[in-house]
Amino acid sequence: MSSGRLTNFLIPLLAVLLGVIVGSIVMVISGYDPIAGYSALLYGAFGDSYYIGETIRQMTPYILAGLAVAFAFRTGLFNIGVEGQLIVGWLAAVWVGVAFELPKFIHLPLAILAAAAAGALWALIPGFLKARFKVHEVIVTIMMNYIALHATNAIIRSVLSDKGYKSEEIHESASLRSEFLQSITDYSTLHYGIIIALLAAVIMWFLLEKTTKGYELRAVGFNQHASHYAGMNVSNNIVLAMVISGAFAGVAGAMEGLGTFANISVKAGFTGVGFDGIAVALLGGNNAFGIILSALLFGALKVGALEMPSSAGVPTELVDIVIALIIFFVASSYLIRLLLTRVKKEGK
Amino acid sequence: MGVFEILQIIIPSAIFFAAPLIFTALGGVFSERSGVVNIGLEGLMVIGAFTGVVFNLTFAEQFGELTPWLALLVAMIVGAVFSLLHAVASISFRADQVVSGVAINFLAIGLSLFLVKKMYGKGQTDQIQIGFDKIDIPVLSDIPIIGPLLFENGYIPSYIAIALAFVVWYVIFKTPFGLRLRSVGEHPMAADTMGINVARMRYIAVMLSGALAGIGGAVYATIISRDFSHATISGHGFMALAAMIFGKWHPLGAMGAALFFGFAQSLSIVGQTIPFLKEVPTVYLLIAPYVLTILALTGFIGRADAPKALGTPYIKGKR
Amino acid sequence: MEYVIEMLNIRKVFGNFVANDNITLQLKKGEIHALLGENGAGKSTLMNVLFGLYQPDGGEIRVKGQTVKISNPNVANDLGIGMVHQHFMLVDTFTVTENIILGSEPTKLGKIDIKRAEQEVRELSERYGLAVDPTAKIADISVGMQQRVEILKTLYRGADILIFDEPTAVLTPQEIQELIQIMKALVREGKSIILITHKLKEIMEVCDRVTVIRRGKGIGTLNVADTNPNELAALMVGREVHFKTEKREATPGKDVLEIKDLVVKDARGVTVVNHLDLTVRAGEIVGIAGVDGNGQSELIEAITGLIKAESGSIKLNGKEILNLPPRKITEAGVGHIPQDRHKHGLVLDFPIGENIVLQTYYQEPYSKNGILNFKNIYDKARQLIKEFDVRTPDEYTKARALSGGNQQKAIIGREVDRNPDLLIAAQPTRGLDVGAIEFIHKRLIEQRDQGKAVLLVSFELDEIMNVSDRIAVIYEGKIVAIVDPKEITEQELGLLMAGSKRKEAGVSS
Amino acid sequence: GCGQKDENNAGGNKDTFSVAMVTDVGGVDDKSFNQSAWEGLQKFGEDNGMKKGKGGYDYLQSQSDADYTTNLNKLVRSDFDLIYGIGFLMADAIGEIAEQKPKAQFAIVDSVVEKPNVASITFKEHEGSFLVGVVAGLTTKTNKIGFVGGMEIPLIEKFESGFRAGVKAVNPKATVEVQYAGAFDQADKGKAIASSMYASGIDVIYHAAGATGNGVFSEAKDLKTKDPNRELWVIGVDKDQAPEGVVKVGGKEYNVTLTSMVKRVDVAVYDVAKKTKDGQFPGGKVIEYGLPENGVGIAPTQDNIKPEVLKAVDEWKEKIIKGEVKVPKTRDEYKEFEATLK
Ligand SMILES: Nc1ncnc2c1ncn2[C@@H]1O[C@H](COP(=O)(O)OP(=O)(O)OP(=O)(O)O)[C@@H](O)[C@H]1O
Ligand SMILES: Nc1ncnc2c1ncn2[C@@H]1O[C@H](COP(=O)(O)OP(=O)(O)OP(=O)(O)O)[C@@H](O)[C@H]1O
Ligand SMILES: [Mg+2]
Ligand SMILES: [Mg+2]
Repeated sequence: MSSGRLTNFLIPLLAVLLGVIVGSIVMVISGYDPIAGYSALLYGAFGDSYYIGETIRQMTPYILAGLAVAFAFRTGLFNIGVEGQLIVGWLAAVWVGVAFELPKFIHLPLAILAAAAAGALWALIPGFLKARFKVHEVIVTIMMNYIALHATNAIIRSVLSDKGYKSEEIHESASLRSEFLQSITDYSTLHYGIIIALLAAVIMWFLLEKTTKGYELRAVGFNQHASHYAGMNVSNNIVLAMVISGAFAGVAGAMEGLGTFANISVKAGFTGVGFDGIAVALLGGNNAFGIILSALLFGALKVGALEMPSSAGVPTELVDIVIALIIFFVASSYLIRLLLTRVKKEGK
Repeated sequence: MGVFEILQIIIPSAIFFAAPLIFTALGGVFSERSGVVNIGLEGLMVIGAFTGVVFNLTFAEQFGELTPWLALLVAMIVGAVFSLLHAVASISFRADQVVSGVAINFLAIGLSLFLVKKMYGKGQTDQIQIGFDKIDIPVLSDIPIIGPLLFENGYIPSYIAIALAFVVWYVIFKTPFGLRLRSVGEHPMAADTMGINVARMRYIAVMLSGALAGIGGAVYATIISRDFSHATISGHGFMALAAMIFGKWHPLGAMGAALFFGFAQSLSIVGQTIPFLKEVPTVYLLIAPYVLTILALTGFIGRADAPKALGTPYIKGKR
Repeated sequence: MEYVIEMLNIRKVFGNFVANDNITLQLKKGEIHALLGENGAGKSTLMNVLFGLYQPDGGEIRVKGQTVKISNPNVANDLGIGMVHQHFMLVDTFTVTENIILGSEPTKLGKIDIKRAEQEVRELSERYGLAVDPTAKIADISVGMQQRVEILKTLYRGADILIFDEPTAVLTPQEIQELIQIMKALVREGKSIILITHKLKEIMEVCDRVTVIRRGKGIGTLNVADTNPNELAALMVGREVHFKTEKREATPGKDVLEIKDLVVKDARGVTVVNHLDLTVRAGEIVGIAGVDGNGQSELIEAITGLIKAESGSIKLNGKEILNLPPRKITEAGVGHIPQDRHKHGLVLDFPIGENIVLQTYYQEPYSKNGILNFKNIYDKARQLIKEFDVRTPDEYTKARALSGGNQQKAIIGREVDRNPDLLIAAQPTRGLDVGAIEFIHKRLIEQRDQGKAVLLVSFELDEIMNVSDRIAVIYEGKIVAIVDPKEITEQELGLLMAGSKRKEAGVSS
Repeated sequence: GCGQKDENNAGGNKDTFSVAMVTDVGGVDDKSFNQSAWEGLQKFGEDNGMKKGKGGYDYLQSQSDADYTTNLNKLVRSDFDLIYGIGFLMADAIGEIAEQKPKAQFAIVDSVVEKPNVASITFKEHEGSFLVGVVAGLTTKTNKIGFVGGMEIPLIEKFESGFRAGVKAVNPKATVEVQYAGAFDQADKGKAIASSMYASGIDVIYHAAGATGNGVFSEAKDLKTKDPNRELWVIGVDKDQAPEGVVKVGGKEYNVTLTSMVKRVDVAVYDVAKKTKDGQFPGGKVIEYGLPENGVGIAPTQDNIKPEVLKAVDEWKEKIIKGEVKVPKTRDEYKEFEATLK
């Protein structure tokens, strides 16, 4: 049992290590200095308080997107629609942030709830179609991403602005930003969203592992027939699982809308956060605590990467390669397990 | 504008939109029929587009008019080789196939942009000079009504894509290879007991998907974008995946779905010039293809029956 | 002595687990050789080694005197070895012919010559008396026909050594008789057969010799003529086994389950339960006897609310439960041991503990205010594991890792523990060894003795005859006869199940 | 001279002047304003003997919207004396950081940020577009002209309105079909729009759509290859896009690029950098680069334009510079402009 736990912990670690090693091989082959490259990366992610602030800021939506993907995974669904749900969540949060003027203790929660509701609504559609018509959620969520993108752009242009490309800035009372956090991180864009993200991780863990509803959701995810036999309402649970997943994604959007950007602008393409969320969830083993760690890693990689071109001449894309490799190695955990057992045997 | 004129505008562009999707979706059919989910089609298209453009830029001088064809060939090979990663991970190392596919997507875009920066010192390539030509197919284009709609102003790769769908259909449903491929996707252990090498079949299928998605990407880059950058392939692989599911894992269905996407896409663009559609706010036209797809899935075909063993690694002796 | 197959001192290890420990099995030409052993004794493993699916870690295999290395099923095929697997190896979406030719397809110009293949299948099926429809889809044909397809697969490849791994577990009595005839015919044609079965009666009926294994070790080989079921059972289990479970006379009480005029349609809209009436009283076991496909499954699913009935009435303790949601029915006091334990009975990826509270997780003491109480859940699991002899490392082990018999015990423990007024047991012993069967039968009778109503559905006539207090014969969706097991022979029962008009003798209502 | 001391430099007491820019996701080779800006900065660096990198001239590319502030901040922290944000998308980020770092000096291209330490650089795209509109109006044979926009935003509306005004001014019979692709990076959409436009008889298309415009070129070249005698044209944008239009048919070389509306971001970037270096940082000001400043105009490659058309262009250019013609920059202004023609 405990050696199994150890293995479960070692696998992502080794995967990261292998990813980093192969990444340096790529750098050496293409004539870059891997030590300079990774030093720049590390400096750019943790070098001083400013960078740490940026890393945590980047990590915030990653946690929530990761939770969204993981929640669906754990309940037998594959939510590729996190990206779209995030975008509508962002829109809803900004909308509420712009449209009302309320005391902060009402306005901010309201804006976040609006984002959660929007994300949930966006996920409700694929959930409902799957439960009611057995339509494949993967393809519906892919389609919903595009619909979210275009519809949001249209709303920004026609409702949130006068044919402009961005909304107004949200009112201070809906903002997650904090002068205090900015001051201790030398004006990074760090905001209070990280607290919400951590809270969400706790909620996900508690909901899934400790409650009867979570039990039902997991049961339906594993075996719909047995769940039906046991008296659970399979359709409702599928919809609910999707809705909760979407709500996490929507809140991820609120982090951008109320924290990082304080507005929303017309998007030419996807933010990528939703897709990165898949990687975050996987590396985190679809487990709330693991997701926090893997979000930290990916946040650091993304933010740190920006330092690589100027300091070491290495293209930022190297980080995408490293991330891809890490996912590969995590996925191929069978390989790592084999290696580990071999090492263990030889150790004996 | 009369209906005929409108169709004459919409249909050819529907077909050229559809062609890369058809190639890629057919690749997806091979892979998924063998039981391996391939969400990495997007990344494989990226690799195909990258290879196609780089080859074209590098060898246009030497090969002249032949260049784009050779570029497709090379993209096909590179796509197949690249897909080996997915094969190794998901077949030999029992990786979660969705995860491995996601990794393919990340790796493809990361690696190709990295290489572009390395090779050209900038984030996108130059424009290729030699592409495919628009042609009117002799004889067929002279058929009244249908001729001008379907056989004028087309690109040869588009017609190849459509013909290929029939070839793939034949291979999958009429040949021993196809029967074995499908058996491996439905019930790998049964196939194993019949002496079929499950892993080998799946490797072949995944590499075929890499090859076809490679062609799909290269066709897209050669005909449409003519260069390669981060935005060249943006979601086309996912659309191809959707087309394959929409088409119920059937080659002809996948082709039909891809053509439908092409048509919807083309309508959403050309629609802005069609008198009665002109009044409709653009956003409705932009989201139309996606909404239509969802409606179609819900309404006409309901549940799509995936190959039974789809997504599960085959481990000998496990039940 | 001429052996066509000799497996000498075969050893097969999975990880640290020795599944086959120096087992020897020798098959004579033209014999039917039984391989007998408890669940998990290593029978399938041994046969998979012979068929090339597993590589042995030790020992030697000789085919017709030649030492061979069977590295994959193709080699086995070439050596004339064919196997009918315990779990059917058929592709549902393919036709009969496609399944048979898979892997060695006749072609014409690279295209499968399907016409010729169908013709060949037809000829083969006529020659051996294995009736199949070559163009039918597997999904659409009966289990019996699927089995014939499995046999044809081996014959198509020219096998003369056939391995049958528990072929009768899924067959109706009629189909079993047909299969026995087929095996006899095959042997007459010069084929040799290894038969795995838990049913000692079948061994006595068709086999020439029997090899017994226990916990991976060979116990010995006997001539069937020189032994008897009791001896075989004792050899296999390592202790005495009682076939006929001891039970007192039933003392039935009030009506617990009353079904009136029930009509149920299946997914295709065909009426499969047709104005059925049935009553089960407290303190009795009513066995439903019938050939598979006569509406048993739908009857049970309608009672338990898994499918909707068209019309009629189902009362439990006088209260109408027709078409209530499954949870309401469960709460009303119905326990259900489902026919398909993997599909309905368990969430295979949940630990045993969580499976134990599948229907009760939302009630106290397993949860309070929507929060699960894991201590109580796992305490209960530990208790049931002990009480029902579920062999598992611990209560945190995933259900998937248990053998079928132990999975079944866990389900029975769960259902019995909920203390339902009506316990429905559908095929509760399918595929289990005699030891496990004995255990389960005891438990059912115990429930009866505690005053519970028990409804048993089984295709095993033995089981129906042994366990039931009354037998209801179902035919084409109707109960056509209610008989007393003490007053009817298996033959008579078989006739009733086949739809013949109920006869004078031994029939009571 | 190089390495000269400059006491007026507000960036600090360093002895060298350094300047850097942040691109949007397009990167410094987007064949558009990012590239142009970088060319301007490089030229400035070379002219002043600066080195690429910290303490000299440099750029950072953003991979997503979230990177703008991070990248800008990175440059501030590296003590660059002047920091450009290239593109209107960067406006918010600049505004924010300018407030946080009142000592740093910024310049924003294509947008206006009202902060004392930000210089705003805008262009009169409508004026340049007017000139290519004149070219289109006088070149079309079918009297049908197309405009393909990237996204429907005020900036692109300037291109559209100026272009339509130019066409109308010289050819009242010509109609301009306007279509927006919804994105700056979707070549397939560009190609489809071009395909439908050319099929409907349009023979000149002006695109203001970034990489989406690649699709327009691709379609034009394919049609040209199929029928070299067909007269169809593309008008490029931002840079001289003549190289994009080259097509070889049967050994003969054609070019479908009629001309391009160039937007001299390089000129502006150079100019503001120079001013700043000389201690005249135009903080808080909006500098508009129009025809007189050579900030916008018609591309140097003019082989495909008939001489008489070129003459007309020159005349209109004069009129605009003199202020005789006021070029509309919104659709409403265009309507007024149209009314004055009648
Ligand atoms: N691939 C496998 N890996 C690990 N354990 C396995 C595997 N396959 C089977 N087992 C083990 O086999 C045991 C049961 O196997 P067995 O085939 O004897 O079950 P069974 O009683 O025949 O069940 P059923 O009747 O449902 O087939 C279990 O302990 C299970 O853990
Ligand atoms: N693939 C496997 N990996 C690990 N252990 C296995 C595997 N297959 C079988 N076993 C082990 O080998 C033992 C023998 O399994 P086998 O299936 O041969 O039993 P069996 O005699 O056929 O049982 P049954 O009568 O239930 O079919 C099982 O108890 C199981 O523990
Ligand atoms: Mg077995
Ligand atoms: Mg078994």
